[in-house]
Amino acid sequence: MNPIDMRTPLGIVTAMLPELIVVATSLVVLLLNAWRHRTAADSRLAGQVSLVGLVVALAALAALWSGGATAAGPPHMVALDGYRFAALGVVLVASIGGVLLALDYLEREGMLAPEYYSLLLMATAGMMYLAGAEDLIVLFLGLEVMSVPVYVMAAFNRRNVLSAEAGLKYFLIGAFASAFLLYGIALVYGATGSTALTVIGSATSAQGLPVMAGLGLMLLVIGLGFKVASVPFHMWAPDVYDGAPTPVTAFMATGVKAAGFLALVRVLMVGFPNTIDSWQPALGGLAAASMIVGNLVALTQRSIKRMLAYSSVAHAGYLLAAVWAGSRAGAAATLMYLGSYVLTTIATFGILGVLGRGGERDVTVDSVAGLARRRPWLAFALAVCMFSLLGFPGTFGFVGKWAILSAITAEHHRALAVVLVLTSLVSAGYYLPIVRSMYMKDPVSEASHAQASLPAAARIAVAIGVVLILVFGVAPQPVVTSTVETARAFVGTGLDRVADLRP
Amino acid sequence: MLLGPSLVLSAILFSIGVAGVMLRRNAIILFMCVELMLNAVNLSFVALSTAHGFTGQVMVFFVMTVAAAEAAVGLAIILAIFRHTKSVDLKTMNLLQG
Amino acid sequence: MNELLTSIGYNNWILPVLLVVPTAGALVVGLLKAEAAKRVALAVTVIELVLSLGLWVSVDTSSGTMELVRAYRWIPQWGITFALGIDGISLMMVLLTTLLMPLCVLGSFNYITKREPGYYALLLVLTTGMLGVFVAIDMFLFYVFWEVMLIPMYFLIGIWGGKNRLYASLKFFIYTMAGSLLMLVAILAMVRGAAVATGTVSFSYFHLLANAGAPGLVAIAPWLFLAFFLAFAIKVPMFPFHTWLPDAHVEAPTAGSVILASVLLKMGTYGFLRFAIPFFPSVAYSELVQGVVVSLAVIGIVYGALVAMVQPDIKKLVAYSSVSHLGFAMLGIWAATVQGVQGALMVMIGHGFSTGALFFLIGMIYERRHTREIAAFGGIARVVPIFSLILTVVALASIGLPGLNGFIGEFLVLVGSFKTYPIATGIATTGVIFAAAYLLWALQRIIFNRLDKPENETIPDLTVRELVVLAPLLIGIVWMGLYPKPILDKMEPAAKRYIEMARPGQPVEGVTITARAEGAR
Amino acid sequence: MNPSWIWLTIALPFIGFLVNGALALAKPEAKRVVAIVGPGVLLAAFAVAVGIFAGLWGNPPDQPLVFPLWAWIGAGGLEINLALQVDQLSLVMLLVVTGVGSLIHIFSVGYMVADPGFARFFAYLNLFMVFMLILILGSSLPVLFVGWEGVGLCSYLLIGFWYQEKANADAGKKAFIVNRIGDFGALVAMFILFWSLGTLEFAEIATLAPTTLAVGGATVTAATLFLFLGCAGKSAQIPLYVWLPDAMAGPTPVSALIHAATMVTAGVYLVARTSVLFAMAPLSSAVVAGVGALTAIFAATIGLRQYDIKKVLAYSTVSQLGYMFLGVGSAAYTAGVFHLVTHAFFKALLFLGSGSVIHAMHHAYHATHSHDDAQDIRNMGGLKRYLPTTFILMLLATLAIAGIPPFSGFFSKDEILASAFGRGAEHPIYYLFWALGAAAALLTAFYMMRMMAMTFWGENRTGATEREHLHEAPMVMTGPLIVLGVLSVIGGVINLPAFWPTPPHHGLERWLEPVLAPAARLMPVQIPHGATEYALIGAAILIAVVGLVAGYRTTLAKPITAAQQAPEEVGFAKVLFHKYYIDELYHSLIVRPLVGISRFVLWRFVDQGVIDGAGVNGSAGLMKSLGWLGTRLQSGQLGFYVIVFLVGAVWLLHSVIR
Amino acid sequence: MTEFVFYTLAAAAVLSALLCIVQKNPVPSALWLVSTMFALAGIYVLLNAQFIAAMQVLVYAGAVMVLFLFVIMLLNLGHASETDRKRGPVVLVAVLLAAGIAAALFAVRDTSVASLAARVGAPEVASSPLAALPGAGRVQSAEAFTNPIASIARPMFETYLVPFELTSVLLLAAAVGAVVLAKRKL
Repeated sequence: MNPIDMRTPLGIVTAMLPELIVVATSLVVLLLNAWRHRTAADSRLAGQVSLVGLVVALAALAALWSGGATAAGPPHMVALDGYRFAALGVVLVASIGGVLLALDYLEREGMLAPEYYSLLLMATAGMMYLAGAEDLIVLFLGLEVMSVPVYVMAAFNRRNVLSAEAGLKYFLIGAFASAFLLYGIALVYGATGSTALTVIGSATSAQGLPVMAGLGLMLLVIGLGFKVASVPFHMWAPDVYDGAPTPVTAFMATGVKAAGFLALVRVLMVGFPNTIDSWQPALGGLAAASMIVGNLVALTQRSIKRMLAYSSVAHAGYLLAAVWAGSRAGAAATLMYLGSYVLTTIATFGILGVLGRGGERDVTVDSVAGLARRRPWLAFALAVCMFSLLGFPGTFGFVGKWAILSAITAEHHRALAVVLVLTSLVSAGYYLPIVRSMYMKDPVSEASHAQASLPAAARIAVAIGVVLILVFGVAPQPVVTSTVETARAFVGTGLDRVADLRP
Repeated sequence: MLLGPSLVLSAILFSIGVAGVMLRRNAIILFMCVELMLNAVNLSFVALSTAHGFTGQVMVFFVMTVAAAEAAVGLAIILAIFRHTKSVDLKTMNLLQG
Repeated sequence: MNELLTSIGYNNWILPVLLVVPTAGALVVGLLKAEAAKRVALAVTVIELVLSLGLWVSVDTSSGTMELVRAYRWIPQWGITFALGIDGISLMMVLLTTLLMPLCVLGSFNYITKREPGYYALLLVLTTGMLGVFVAIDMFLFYVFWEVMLIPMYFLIGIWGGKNRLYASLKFFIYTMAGSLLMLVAILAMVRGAAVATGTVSFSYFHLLANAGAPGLVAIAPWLFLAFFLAFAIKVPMFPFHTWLPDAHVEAPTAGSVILASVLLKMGTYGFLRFAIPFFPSVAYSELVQGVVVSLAVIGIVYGALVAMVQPDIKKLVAYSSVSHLGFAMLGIWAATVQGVQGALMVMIGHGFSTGALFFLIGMIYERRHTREIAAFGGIARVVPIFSLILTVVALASIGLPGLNGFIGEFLVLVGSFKTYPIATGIATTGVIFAAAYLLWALQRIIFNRLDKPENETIPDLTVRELVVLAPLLIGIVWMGLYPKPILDKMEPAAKRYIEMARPGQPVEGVTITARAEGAR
Repeated sequence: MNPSWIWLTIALPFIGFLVNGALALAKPEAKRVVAIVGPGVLLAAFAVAVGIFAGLWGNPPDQPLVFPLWAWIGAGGLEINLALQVDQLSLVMLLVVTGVGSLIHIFSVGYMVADPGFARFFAYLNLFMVFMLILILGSSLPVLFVGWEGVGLCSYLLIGFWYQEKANADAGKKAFIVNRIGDFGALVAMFILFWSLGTLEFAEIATLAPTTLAVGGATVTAATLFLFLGCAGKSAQIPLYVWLPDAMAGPTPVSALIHAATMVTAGVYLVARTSVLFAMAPLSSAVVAGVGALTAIFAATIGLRQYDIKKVLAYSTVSQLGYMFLGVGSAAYTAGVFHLVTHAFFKALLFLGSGSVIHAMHHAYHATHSHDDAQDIRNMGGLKRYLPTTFILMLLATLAIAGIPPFSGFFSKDEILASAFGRGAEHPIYYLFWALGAAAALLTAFYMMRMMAMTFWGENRTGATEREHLHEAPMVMTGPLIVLGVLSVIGGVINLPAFWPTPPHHGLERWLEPVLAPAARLMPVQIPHGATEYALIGAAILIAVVGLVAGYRTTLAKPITAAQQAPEEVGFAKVLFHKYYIDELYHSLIVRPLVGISRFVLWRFVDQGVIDGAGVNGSAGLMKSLGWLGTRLQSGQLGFYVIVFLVGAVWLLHSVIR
Repeated sequence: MTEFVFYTLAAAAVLSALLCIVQKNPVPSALWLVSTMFALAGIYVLLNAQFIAAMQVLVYAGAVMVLFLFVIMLLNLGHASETDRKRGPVVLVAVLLAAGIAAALFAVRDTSVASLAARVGAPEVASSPLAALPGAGRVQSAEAFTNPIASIARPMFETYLVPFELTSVLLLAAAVGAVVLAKRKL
């Protein structure tokens, strides 16, 4: 594939083909809504169309990526590199998962509004722009295009006050955080004279970090830190994850978080590559705090959904630690961990969705007792997910965690690695009881889990997720290769802390 | 020459907005405080564009769009919750906790 | 024999095959019905045993280095290979494992009455994990096996365990993981340090061994050692990291206890021998660490024995006795004399046999009486003479009666350590007294005294199947007591090599007749 | 016979053990086979021993003959072969052990025939012989240690033979554990020797030690003291003697074989075996002699007030073992071994005799279903009428143990006392040891006679109906008694002193000379000569006679009441009756605190409380509490969330300003 | 003169903002916010952003705030709520934190056009190939001062075309979302 000149319309269209496909699909679904919006079949159709759109987008992405699309000249507005493609891949996978989980869920819970898929697709588009943004303006707009539909989706279950409360909380504090992000953009723009990340990077590399840029950077970190639910900007997450419909929670925990992290990596690596000392302490602190708070509080939760919410805070901590490393290895680890995290989380929420007929909030550690006796495969899948989230060898989660740990230990600040492993240990204290409950306890009653059976779509999502978790856990070469290669091309050589291997 | 003072004013207004978000419980007023914060940031953009050209002003334009979009969705959400609780008081919105 | 093995290329495929066979078997077993699962699992473990026996002849351990080294491509970007190798020490550990597994399967036939396919499948997976730990020479691979092993054990305890199994399994899991996670960080830091020094990122054991003294690593060596130490000390378990053991032992099903005691604990000492000490000899043999480790080992010996003495539950008693026995192994390892190290290895193997047999016996009596309270028995020698005889022999082996296996290890350890740590060895030697105290007391309360409980009067004696389970262990116990030389000879080069790594510059040959000042007169 | 056949002496009893053991498990009622195999293998072993002895009689080797069986342990410089050593000392022991052992095996056939565990008994007994022979023949300390521990094991099994009685099982366990305390010493001694000499072979020790180690140096002193701790455990010396009296819980032949004739003398044997080392360590030798003398007198005093016939003999054994240590501690190794041999004869006889008595008493009580104690001498009296053979033989043994010439005990005991006195010239403390020994001799004569008098003389107190059932034991039991009786009388012939009118003089001494010469060069035996010698002999005889007469007179002076009506002991007698309360003392000072500390301090407090409670569960609890705190902060109030958000924001922003 | 106007407007903005956040009743609160916006519009004019000033008045004060008021009225919230404002220590914490934010942001108070221009115009940046990027250089043509609308429109439809199109998605999403949530019956 020839280098793409991003200043020509064709170039832009080519470069943004996946995004445009997703947007177009959302419009198709919207049109579909115009005359079909009443029955379950309509909703299902909308979902299926969305799925097709996302898969097509994925195909387009694959074409771009395998063609090795590069920008002729500096990239414009959105990046055109492997890292963006990888990011889009993660986001699209998360979205496909979100659709698959929603297909039956909406029907079951009577949320028969095909607009859901439309919103989901628009949010996906937003995520794609956010994750691939090469310019802070695109970043901000991508963030908003992502957030606004997700606010709505969180409140989507109109019959449920909790859903509404979740939506409101998320919206208010989200808008609040957006203001911080925006302020950050303003200050960075002020300090460097540009909103293009490459220019910012070149400016900060040349002149260091004036206080204005420093403040701007921190405000950006705050804004993105909010999106990825990092402590102390995480307080909304448990409530919102808890209250939102489960497929939305899955979508938030995977897509939103992934997009946030990918944007964060890009901002830091491209925009502030040579002033790593200015942001490492902050990220380190956020990472440690997230790991500690997330894991400790998760320990006390009985509701699995809420526990997963806190655990997602903890995972944000792990990911922040990878970003903290500020190296190629760190960037690769972020991708890899996001991959494992997205797969695992989708599968987990998929299972949770079927366990929680009549309210996922009520699915507790005790209520899954004896699942292994009644639904062995479901229990196996959930167990695999738990071990993957725990980061246990043999699962993709371990490979991701390993990548993070090796990225951190390559730096000289190994305390963060110790915090990571110790908090991982704490996490065993809440992941394992679920496995324990499923396998080592007897079902509460004869009728337990009678309803727990995965509908076709969710089954696909869960099955693919679990299989990939195991396959990549044992044979992670493809993922390692692609992430390492991607990160190598992405991160400037001057920054790379693995290759230069200074003592 | 007004750049510095404008930035200071922006910071002040932003902080007032922040304080408002912390102090108020009425969801609508809280949202208005967020709007105030966005306005404060806009001031920064405009002020900085005196140094860097029109990019800042373009940004303000986008922010206004975003604010409008957020307002639409936000007020819709407030409407939605009002249907359930007949209130926009955040103090009562603590069903989700723990 | 060797020619035959060579002709089929045995050395080329045996190690990976040993790892693959059980897991493949597990996949099959997991899908079968209960009865078939038992048989297939037994067949798989027997095949595994037969396959592994060839190692005895085909592995030339005389050089003391790793043999049969094969590295398969795995994750090249991270410098990770699927590298396997074996030396005299790991050879013994592998054989111990493969020998025990068929016995564990056979010994579980009656004990396990629910969800059998899963049980046997997990046992097989566990086999892979354990063997993997002993033959992995890539630190990543080692770590993976080290951790993976936890899962089957976790389920074995948690599903088929006793009353308090949930607590015990979680405790076992988290305790072990606590140590190993820190080790993980240490491994990564080492890889990084070695990479800085050489420009090569590799998790190869040899690479790390060669570069453990890299400038970047020397400064943090104490911390790295501490991390390794914790991981292994918990597994051993050394006082005061031992409290998971009594719980896990007591709650685990028989085979679980056997495997825990016979193989899993050995991984800790193996880790010290293979990794912790050779990587950081100067830390391991600093005054402070020597003092601490030797003290802990000696405390473990005496403390384990004393606490074992007052246990009301037989399994707990044996669990604490393991703390005591493994204390000997630690002492011997740190002594770094040929006798001490060889003794430690013999303790490891011997303990595997005698404690394994003890747990089998306890399991057998538990199947009959459904209690492990010592107080529930008494005088049963009259009812179950064969059981009592075997129990006595095994207990005596555990006590360290000369002529049985326990003595060889303890004696060598103590002889070997006496030179390095005379006072500590002196105290450790009192362990022989306490061992007699707790085991004989227990023996008396179980098989001797008056047969005053009516429910004990009708216990059937051991069946043929149970005798088949015990026979190999008994033969081993006696054989190793009377003729341990072949085993010692197989291990000696590796032991010497270990000493060279642990105490560079010190003459390996332990005996130097010290014509002391007084003798010169 | 070629000495290389020596392994046969071990293999034969081992075959017996296998056969009898198999029968015990499979077919315990096949007593006839057992009765043949059990003693048969021993007699065969004895025959082999005699054959080897005869083969070497003419040309005794000046170096020990070592026959390696197989390489046992090899680690670094520590190469231990499982090898058997034939030399003069081990041959003497071999003959005594297989000889006396055979007799006792034969006796046991009669004594145990009614017991359901007959086959098991012989299996144990054979196994004991295996280990005892390994102990004797082992060419190195570790091999000796195999036997050393093995005999302990068999002792344990045989003491607790009737394991259904808790007291018996307790006694067995006690024996094993106390022995283990001694073994601790033996082990440490081995470690010291290995690291100072580089070998544990007896032959090499004997040659290397004098050149490598300093005489009286710390190494050799420490090694020998630890070694002696082992000996004290096995041979029931202060402070580890407590197990031996309890060991009488086993069947009487066991008491005779293990706890009188063979195993308990292993300590003496070991000192003689390592005589070079002891000779190099005067302090250790003095300790050995001192402990021996103290034990002799101490046990003798307890023996004064015991009523259980076997307990009297047990304390007598402890006391006599003390003599032997007094001997070897005085460098009179020959004398020690000599007393070992003669003691084996007469003490085996005494025990077997007592077995015969108990057998008869037991029969009588059994016939009338009486529950009186068949071993209490207060229940006996006048038995010479019913058990004449036994009476005569036991009387001979009593005279022997009392030291009446020309019975065997006179010679051996006299030689020990003379050597102790002789060493007094060099180290005056030995005079004290001698005095203690002499006093013990007096007491020995006294309590032995007291026992005899209460058993055989005076009125019979067994009971009117029971009396009818008292009768002499069968030939299979009395036969061995007679043989032992002859040996007790003439046993002294093997080492007659110079003053004795007829040769052969110093037979044993000359026979053992090659083995003991290295020690003798370092620390020669000091025997007083001339007037002193005769005065000592006179005194010894006088003491014995006085003791015997006093024992007879005072015992029969007033009527004895049967055990059931017997009054409480008072005063010092009570203290003696309760063995100085030593067992109680050990129990309350060592056993109970140890168990208590283990249970309450170590297990409950340290293990469950501190490590598990505070450490493991405590940190888990702490985590949960912290998590709970986090849960409380998650109040659901958006305002608070914003505040937390801002705390973070303020922190981050201010972090870049400075 | 300019400065006087600026500071007057600034004072008005701050005062209005403060009143906005302390008003009990949402309606006056909203009106004070509108007042702030007007003051800011004035400042925009002073800062040569006349077009933005106009948009501020039209879009913000005119549309967005009206929407607010409309909802307030619709929900009949036009009265003071007892529990609306927090008291006591919370106020103190809130004020302190807001002051903390402000204090941090004040660090940029000494910024001037000259200092920024000096920094951004540093040779390394100028000579960098990236300087050729759209948005990199300062679009400071003569046209900028003569035709402010064009000078905004040009970058918006050239350089920032992608974000501009993105806003359309945003607005569409907001519309769909608002409909989904607010419609009484789907």
